[in-house]
Amino acid sequence: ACGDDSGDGNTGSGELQEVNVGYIADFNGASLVAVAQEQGLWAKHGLKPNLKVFTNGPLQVQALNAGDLDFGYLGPGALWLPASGQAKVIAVNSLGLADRVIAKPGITSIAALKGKTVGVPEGTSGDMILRLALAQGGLSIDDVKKVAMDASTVVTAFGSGQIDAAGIWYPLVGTIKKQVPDLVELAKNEDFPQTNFPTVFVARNEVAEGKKDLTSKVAGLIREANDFRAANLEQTIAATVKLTQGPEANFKAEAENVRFLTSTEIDAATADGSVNNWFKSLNELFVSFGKLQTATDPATYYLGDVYTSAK
Amino acid sequence: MLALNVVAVAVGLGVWAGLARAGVEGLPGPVAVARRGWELIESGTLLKDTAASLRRVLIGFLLGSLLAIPVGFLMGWYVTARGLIEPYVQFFRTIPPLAIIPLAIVLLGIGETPKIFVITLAAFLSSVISTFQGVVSVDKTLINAARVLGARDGVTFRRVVVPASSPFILVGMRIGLGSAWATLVAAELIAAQQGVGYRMQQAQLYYDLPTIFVGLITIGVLGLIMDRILLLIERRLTRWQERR
Amino acid sequence: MLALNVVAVAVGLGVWAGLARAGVEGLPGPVAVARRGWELIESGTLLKDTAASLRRVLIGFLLGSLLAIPVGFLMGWYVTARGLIEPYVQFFRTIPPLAIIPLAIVLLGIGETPKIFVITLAAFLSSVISTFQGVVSVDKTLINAARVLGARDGVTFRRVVVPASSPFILVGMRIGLGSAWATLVAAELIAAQQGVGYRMQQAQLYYDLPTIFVGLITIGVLGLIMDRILLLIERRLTRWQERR
Amino acid sequence: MNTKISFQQTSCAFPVNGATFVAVDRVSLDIADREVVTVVGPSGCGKSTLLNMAAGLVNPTGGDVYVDGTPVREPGPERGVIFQQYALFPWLTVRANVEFGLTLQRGVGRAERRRRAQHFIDLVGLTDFADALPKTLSGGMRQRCAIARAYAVNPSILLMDEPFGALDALTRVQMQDQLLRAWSAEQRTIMFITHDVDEAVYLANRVVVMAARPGRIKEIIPVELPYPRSEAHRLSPEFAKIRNRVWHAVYHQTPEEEPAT
Amino acid sequence: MNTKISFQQTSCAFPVNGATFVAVDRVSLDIADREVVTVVGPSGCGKSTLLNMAAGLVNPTGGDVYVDGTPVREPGPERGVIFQQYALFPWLTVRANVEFGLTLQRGVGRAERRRRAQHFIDLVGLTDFADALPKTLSGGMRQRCAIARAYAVNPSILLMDEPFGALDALTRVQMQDQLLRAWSAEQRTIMFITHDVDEAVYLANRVVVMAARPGRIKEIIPVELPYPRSEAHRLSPEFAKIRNRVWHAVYHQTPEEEPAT
Ligand SMILES: Nc1ncnc2c1ncn2[C@@H]1O[C@H](COP(=O)(O)OP(=O)(O)OP(=O)(O)O)[C@@H](O)[C@H]1O
Ligand SMILES: Nc1ncnc2c1ncn2[C@@H]1O[C@H](COP(=O)(O)OP(=O)(O)OP(=O)(O)O)[C@@H](O)[C@H]1O
Ligand SMILES: [Mg+2]
Ligand SMILES: [Mg+2]
Repeated sequence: ACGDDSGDGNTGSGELQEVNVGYIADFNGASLVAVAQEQGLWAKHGLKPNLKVFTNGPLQVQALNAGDLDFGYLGPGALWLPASGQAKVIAVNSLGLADRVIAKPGITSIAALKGKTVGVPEGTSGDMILRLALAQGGLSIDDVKKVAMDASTVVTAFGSGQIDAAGIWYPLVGTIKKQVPDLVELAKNEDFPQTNFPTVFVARNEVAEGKKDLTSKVAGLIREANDFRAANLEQTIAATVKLTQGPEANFKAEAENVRFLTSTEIDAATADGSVNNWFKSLNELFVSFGKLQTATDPATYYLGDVYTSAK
Repeated sequence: MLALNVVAVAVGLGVWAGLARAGVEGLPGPVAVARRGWELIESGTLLKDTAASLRRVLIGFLLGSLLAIPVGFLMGWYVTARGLIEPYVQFFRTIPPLAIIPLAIVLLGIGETPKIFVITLAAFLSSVISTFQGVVSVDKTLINAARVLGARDGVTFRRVVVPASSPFILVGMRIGLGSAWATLVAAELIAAQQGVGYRMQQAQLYYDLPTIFVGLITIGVLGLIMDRILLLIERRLTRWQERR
Repeated sequence: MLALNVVAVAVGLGVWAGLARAGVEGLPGPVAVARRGWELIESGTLLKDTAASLRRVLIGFLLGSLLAIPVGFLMGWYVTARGLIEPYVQFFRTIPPLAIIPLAIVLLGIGETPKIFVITLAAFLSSVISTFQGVVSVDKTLINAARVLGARDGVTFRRVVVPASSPFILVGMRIGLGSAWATLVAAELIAAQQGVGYRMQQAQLYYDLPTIFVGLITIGVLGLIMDRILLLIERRLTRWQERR
Repeated sequence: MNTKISFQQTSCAFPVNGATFVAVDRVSLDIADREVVTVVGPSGCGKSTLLNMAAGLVNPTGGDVYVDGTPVREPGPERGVIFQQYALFPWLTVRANVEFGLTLQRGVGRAERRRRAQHFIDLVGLTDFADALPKTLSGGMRQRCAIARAYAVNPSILLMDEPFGALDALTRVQMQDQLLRAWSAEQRTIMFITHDVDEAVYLANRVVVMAARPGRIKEIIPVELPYPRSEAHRLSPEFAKIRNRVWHAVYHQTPEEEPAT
Repeated sequence: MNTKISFQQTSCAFPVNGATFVAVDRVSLDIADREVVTVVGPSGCGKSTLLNMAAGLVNPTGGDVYVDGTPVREPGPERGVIFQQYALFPWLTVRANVEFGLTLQRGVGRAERRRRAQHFIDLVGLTDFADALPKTLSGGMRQRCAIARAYAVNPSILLMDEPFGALDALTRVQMQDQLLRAWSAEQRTIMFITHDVDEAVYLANRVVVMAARPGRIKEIIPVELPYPRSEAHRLSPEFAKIRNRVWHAVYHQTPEEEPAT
C-alpha cells in the first residue's frame, strides 16, 4: 500500500527530490511516516520518498552507511550508534514511557531480585531500565542472574515461569499479563525523571553535512507530521494501521505509553539543553554497558538547530 | 500414501489443539490461527506476502541448485578445484545466514538482490556437498564406458555423471529447498516491504503468535508442495534405478 | 591438496584485506580482527565460549545424526512410516530455527536442553532426508542377497542398507554438521551465558564487527576441522567403493 | 520321493510401458527331494524369473510356488541362491562375504564360522584372496566368491543361476564335480540354470527345456545316467544322444558342432 | 602387415594391503592390423587387465602399449570395448544406450543415427526390447545390448572381454559368425577374451595363452585355418588338433572331454 501512495501528491512535478527513508513498523517508528503519507506531506515538502521498512536500528545504520538509506529511525537502545559517530540525529520523535521491570508475583522490591534469574533483551531500553532500577535498589547487574534473550523469548520465558523477572516494555508486558495477570511492575520510566528514552530520526553523516537542503526539508516534514500526530492520535493510528497492516490494538497500547511532544516543546527542550541532557545521560548508561568508550558530547551528533530552523 | 499423510496431519493438528487447550503458555490453538489466517487472506496481505516470498525463494533456490551442479562437478572431478573451493564451501556452510546479512547489505544494497543472494547461498551450500559426493560416488565402469565410446569430460559429465548422481543431486536440492525457506526470514530482515518472513518478524515485535503461526504454516505448506514437485521430478528422473 | 587449501586460504585473506582497504563500509581488515581475536584469547573468553559452543554442537550434531539413521531407515523401508513421518520432516525443515525457540523454551526451559534441542533438530532434519534417499537407493540385488542368506529386516538394515547407503548418510552428516553450526547463533539466543554464538549476538548489538568476525572465523575453523574428521571417517568407511 | 519344489501353474508378468510382458506363463514343474534339475533355454526365456520365484524374490502373478508343501512368500536361508550378477557385498572382503550367512546362523561360533568359510574359500580357489575386496577381483573370481558364499550356509536347496558362466573350462569342470559330490553328501535339491548343454546334461537328473515368448516349459528330458558321474559318462554315446536331444529341443535343430578328434 | 596394437614389456601391478600384486608381468605382444587375436587363460590370470591397458582404462606400471605407434594414454572411440560386466547406462533405454556413441560422432544425423542403432539392435535380437530399460532385461539381453553399443560406433579396433559369456549356445555361434563377417567387411582388428577354447580357436588368427601368478603370456598358438570360417572348419581334424594344443597349453593336460557321438 505504501509504494503506490507515495506518488499521490506528485502530479506532474519534476521538482520533487528523491529520498530514501527507513522506518520500523511499530507505532513509534511508523506513525510519522504514516501521517506524511496520509496527509500528502512528502510532496508538500518537495520530496519523493522511497520507504524501506526494517525490524531494528542497527540494520538501518548499516544501510545508511552503505548508502542505501538517507534517513532512518532509531529507538533508545540504538542511540549509541549516532553517539559513536555513525549517524546524525536530526529530530526527536517521542519519549518512551513503555519500559518496565516486571517480576513474578511475590517479588515486591528491587532488592528482592538479588540472586534471581532476570531475562532481558540486551542493549534495549528494557536492559537500560533494568540497570537503572537495580542501581536505584542498591544492586548491580552482577547481583542478579542476568539472562540475555530476545524480546519474544522474554515473553515466552516469563509466561512459562522460566525466569523470575525481566526488563521489558509495553505492549509485550500486556501480552505477558494475559498469562501472568498478577505480575508485579517493579519499575517504570517515570521512576527515573533524569533519564528519558527518546526515539529519534537520524541522517547519514554525508547527507547531514552535504545535503543541508534535503535534511532541512525532511526535518520540516517531521515537524509538521509530529504536530499533526500530537493533535490527532486516532487518525494517526488509523494511518499507521493502513501503512503497516499492523494490529490496531497493539498500536493503541503502544501510544498510551509514549509521550508525544509538539515541535514547540522540542524546540524549547533543544534550546534549554534538555535534549542534550537526555542523550548525555543515555551515553553514560552506554558507557556502563560497554557500548561506548566515552560519553560523547551530544552536541557533536544532535543537529538541534537544523530541527529548530526547519519550518 | 496420501491417506497416511492425511492421517499424519490430522494427528498433528490434534496434538497441537491438545497442547493449546492444555494451556501451554502462549500457544495459540488451531482455531485462533485459522481465524487470523482468514483475516490475512481477506485483506489480501497473505497473498501478496506469499507471492513476494515465493518469488525470492524460487529464484534463490533455482540459482543455488543450478550453480551447485557445476561447482560440485568441478570439486568432484578436478582435484585442484576441490582444493581451492572446498575450504570456502565448508567455511560458509557453518556461518549462520544472519551473519551474512551485514555483508550482503554492504555489497549488494537493500533491494531484492541481497535477499535473493542470501537464499541462493543457503540453497547452494546445502546442494553442493551432495552433488560433490554424487560425482565422487559415480560408478567408475560407467565413466569408462562413456570414455571408450568417445566422450570427453564435458559430455561424460553431462550425460553420465549427472544422471548417475541424480539421486544425490536431488537429495541436495531437497535439503537446499528446506534451507532456502528456512533462510527466508533472515533474508527478509533486509528491508523487505512484504513477504511471509517479514510479516513474521513484524508479528514478533508485538508477540502476535497467531500471525507467526500463519506464517509458519504458509511456509511449511509451500515448502511441502515444492518438495512434492521435486519428488515427482525425482521419480521421473530416477525411474531407471532398481530400488525397493 | 593441503597446499591447494593453503593457497585458497591465502587468496581469501588477500581478497578480504583488499576489500577492507578499499574501504568497504564497516568491513574490518584481517589485522583488526586478528588483534581482537588475540584479545579474546588472552582474556580466556574465546576459549570458554568455544568450549561451551563446541559441547552444544557436538552433542546436538551426534544426537541428530544418530537419530536420523533409524528414522531415515523407517521412512525408506516401511511405506506406512514414510507416510506418517515425511510430512513433518518436510514441514519442520522449512521452518527457521528462530521460530522453534519459543516452543523449545516453553517445553524445555532455558537451560542447556533447549539449546541442544534446537541444534539436534537442525542436524536431524538435514540428515534424515539424505539417509532416507540412501535407503531408497540401495541396490535391490544386495538386499536380495542378504535375504537369501537368511537376514531379516533388522540385520539387512544394519549390515546391508547402512553400509550400502553410507555415502548418502555421510552427505547427510556433513550437511547436518553445517546446519548444526549455523544454528548455533539461534540456539544461543536462548539465555546463553557464554558461547561463540552468544558473543556474536552481543557484538552485533554493539556493532562490534571485529568480534563478529572472530566468531565467524572460530565457527568456520571448528566446522572445517569437524568436517575433515567426518571426511576421514568417510574415506575409511567407503574404501570399498569403486570411484574416481 | 517327496516333492521339494513345486511350481503349480506359476506365471509371472511384468508391466512394461503400460502393457504387461509375460515372462513366465503357467509353468508346472515338480522337483523331487534330492533331485538335480537343470534349466536350459534361449536368452530371455524366463529362466532367471522362474528361479527367482522359487527363491521368494519375485512374486508370481499367477499360480504359486511351493517348497515343502508351503507356498513361498519370502526368501529363506534353506534356499541358497547364486545370482547371475553375483551380488557380492562390495564393502566386505571375500572372507566376510562368505561368512555373512554364517553369522546369521545361531550356534555357529566364531572359530567354527571361520573354519567353514575358509573351507569354501579354499574350495573355490580364492585362498590367496580371502582378504581382498570384491572390486579388486577378476570376473571369474567374483563368481567363485558368490559360489562359496552360497555353499557356506549349507542350504538344503540350491538355486543356481548360471553359476559357472564366468569360469574357465577346467575350473568349470572341477566345480561341476564338486557340486555333485557335495550334493550327494549333503542331500541337497538343486535347480541349476545354464547355457551349456553339456553341463546341463552332465549334472541333471532331468533337463528342463524352456521356450520364450511367453516363457514356458517346452520339454522335460530325463537323463538316465547313474550317479556318481564322471568323465566316462561324458564320453558315453548315451550322453551324446541326450545332449543332441536337448539341443534339438531348444533349437529345433541338431547341434552343428559335431565331435572332432 | 602393419602392427596395430603393440604391448612392449607391459606390466601392471596393483597395490594390495601394502604389498603389490603383479597382475600382468612384462607382456610383449604385437597384434597386426586386421588380425583377430583371442586370449585364453585361467580365471584371474590378467586377461581383463591386459585388455584394459590397450583400451586406455588402466595405466601400465611398466612398459607401454602402443596403438598405431603412439603410446596409449586414454580411451578413444576408435577402440571399442565390450566390458566383462556390460556397463550399460541404467538410465537409458536399449536404443539410447546403443545410440550413445553415435551422438558423439560428428556428422551423424538423427535419422542416420537411428537407422544405425536399429540395425545393431536387430542384429543382436533386441528388436522388441529397444525401448526397455536395462533393469528389465535378462542377463543375456544386457550382454547383447553392450555388444550392439560397441558395434554401433564402428571402431577400427574391438577389445572384447568375454562378450558372449552369457549367451546360449546357438545365439553364441550366430554372434561369432556375425563378428567374423563384420570383421572382414569393416577391416577391424580384434582382441577377444574368452573361456571357451572352441570359440578361441574358431575366431582367431592366433590364440594367446596366458598363465597366472604373475600374469604372463605362456604360448602363442597360430590357427592356420583360412577365413572365412564355417561349421566345416569346426569339424575339421585340424581344428581339433589346435583345440587340443590350446587346451594343453592352458592346463598342462589334454582335454578330458573327448568327442562323443
Ligand atoms: N523387472 C522386469 N521388468 C520387465 N521385464 C522383465 C523384468 N525382469 C525380467 N523381465 C523380462 O522377462 C524376460 C525373462 O527374463 P529372465 O531374466 O527370466 O530371462 P533368462 O531366461 O534368465 O535370460 P538369460 O539367459 O539371458 O539370463 C525377459 O524378456 C526380460 O526382459
Ligand atoms: N583394482 C585392482 N586391485 C587389486 N588387484 C586387482 C585389481 N584389478 C585386478 N586385480 C587382480 O589382478 C588379477 C588379474 O585380474 P583380471 O581381471 O585381469 O583377471 P582375468 O584374467 O580377466 O580373470 P577372469 O577370467 O576371471 O575375468 C586378479 O588376481 C585380480 O585380483
Ligand atoms: Mg537369466
Ligand atoms: Mg576378466
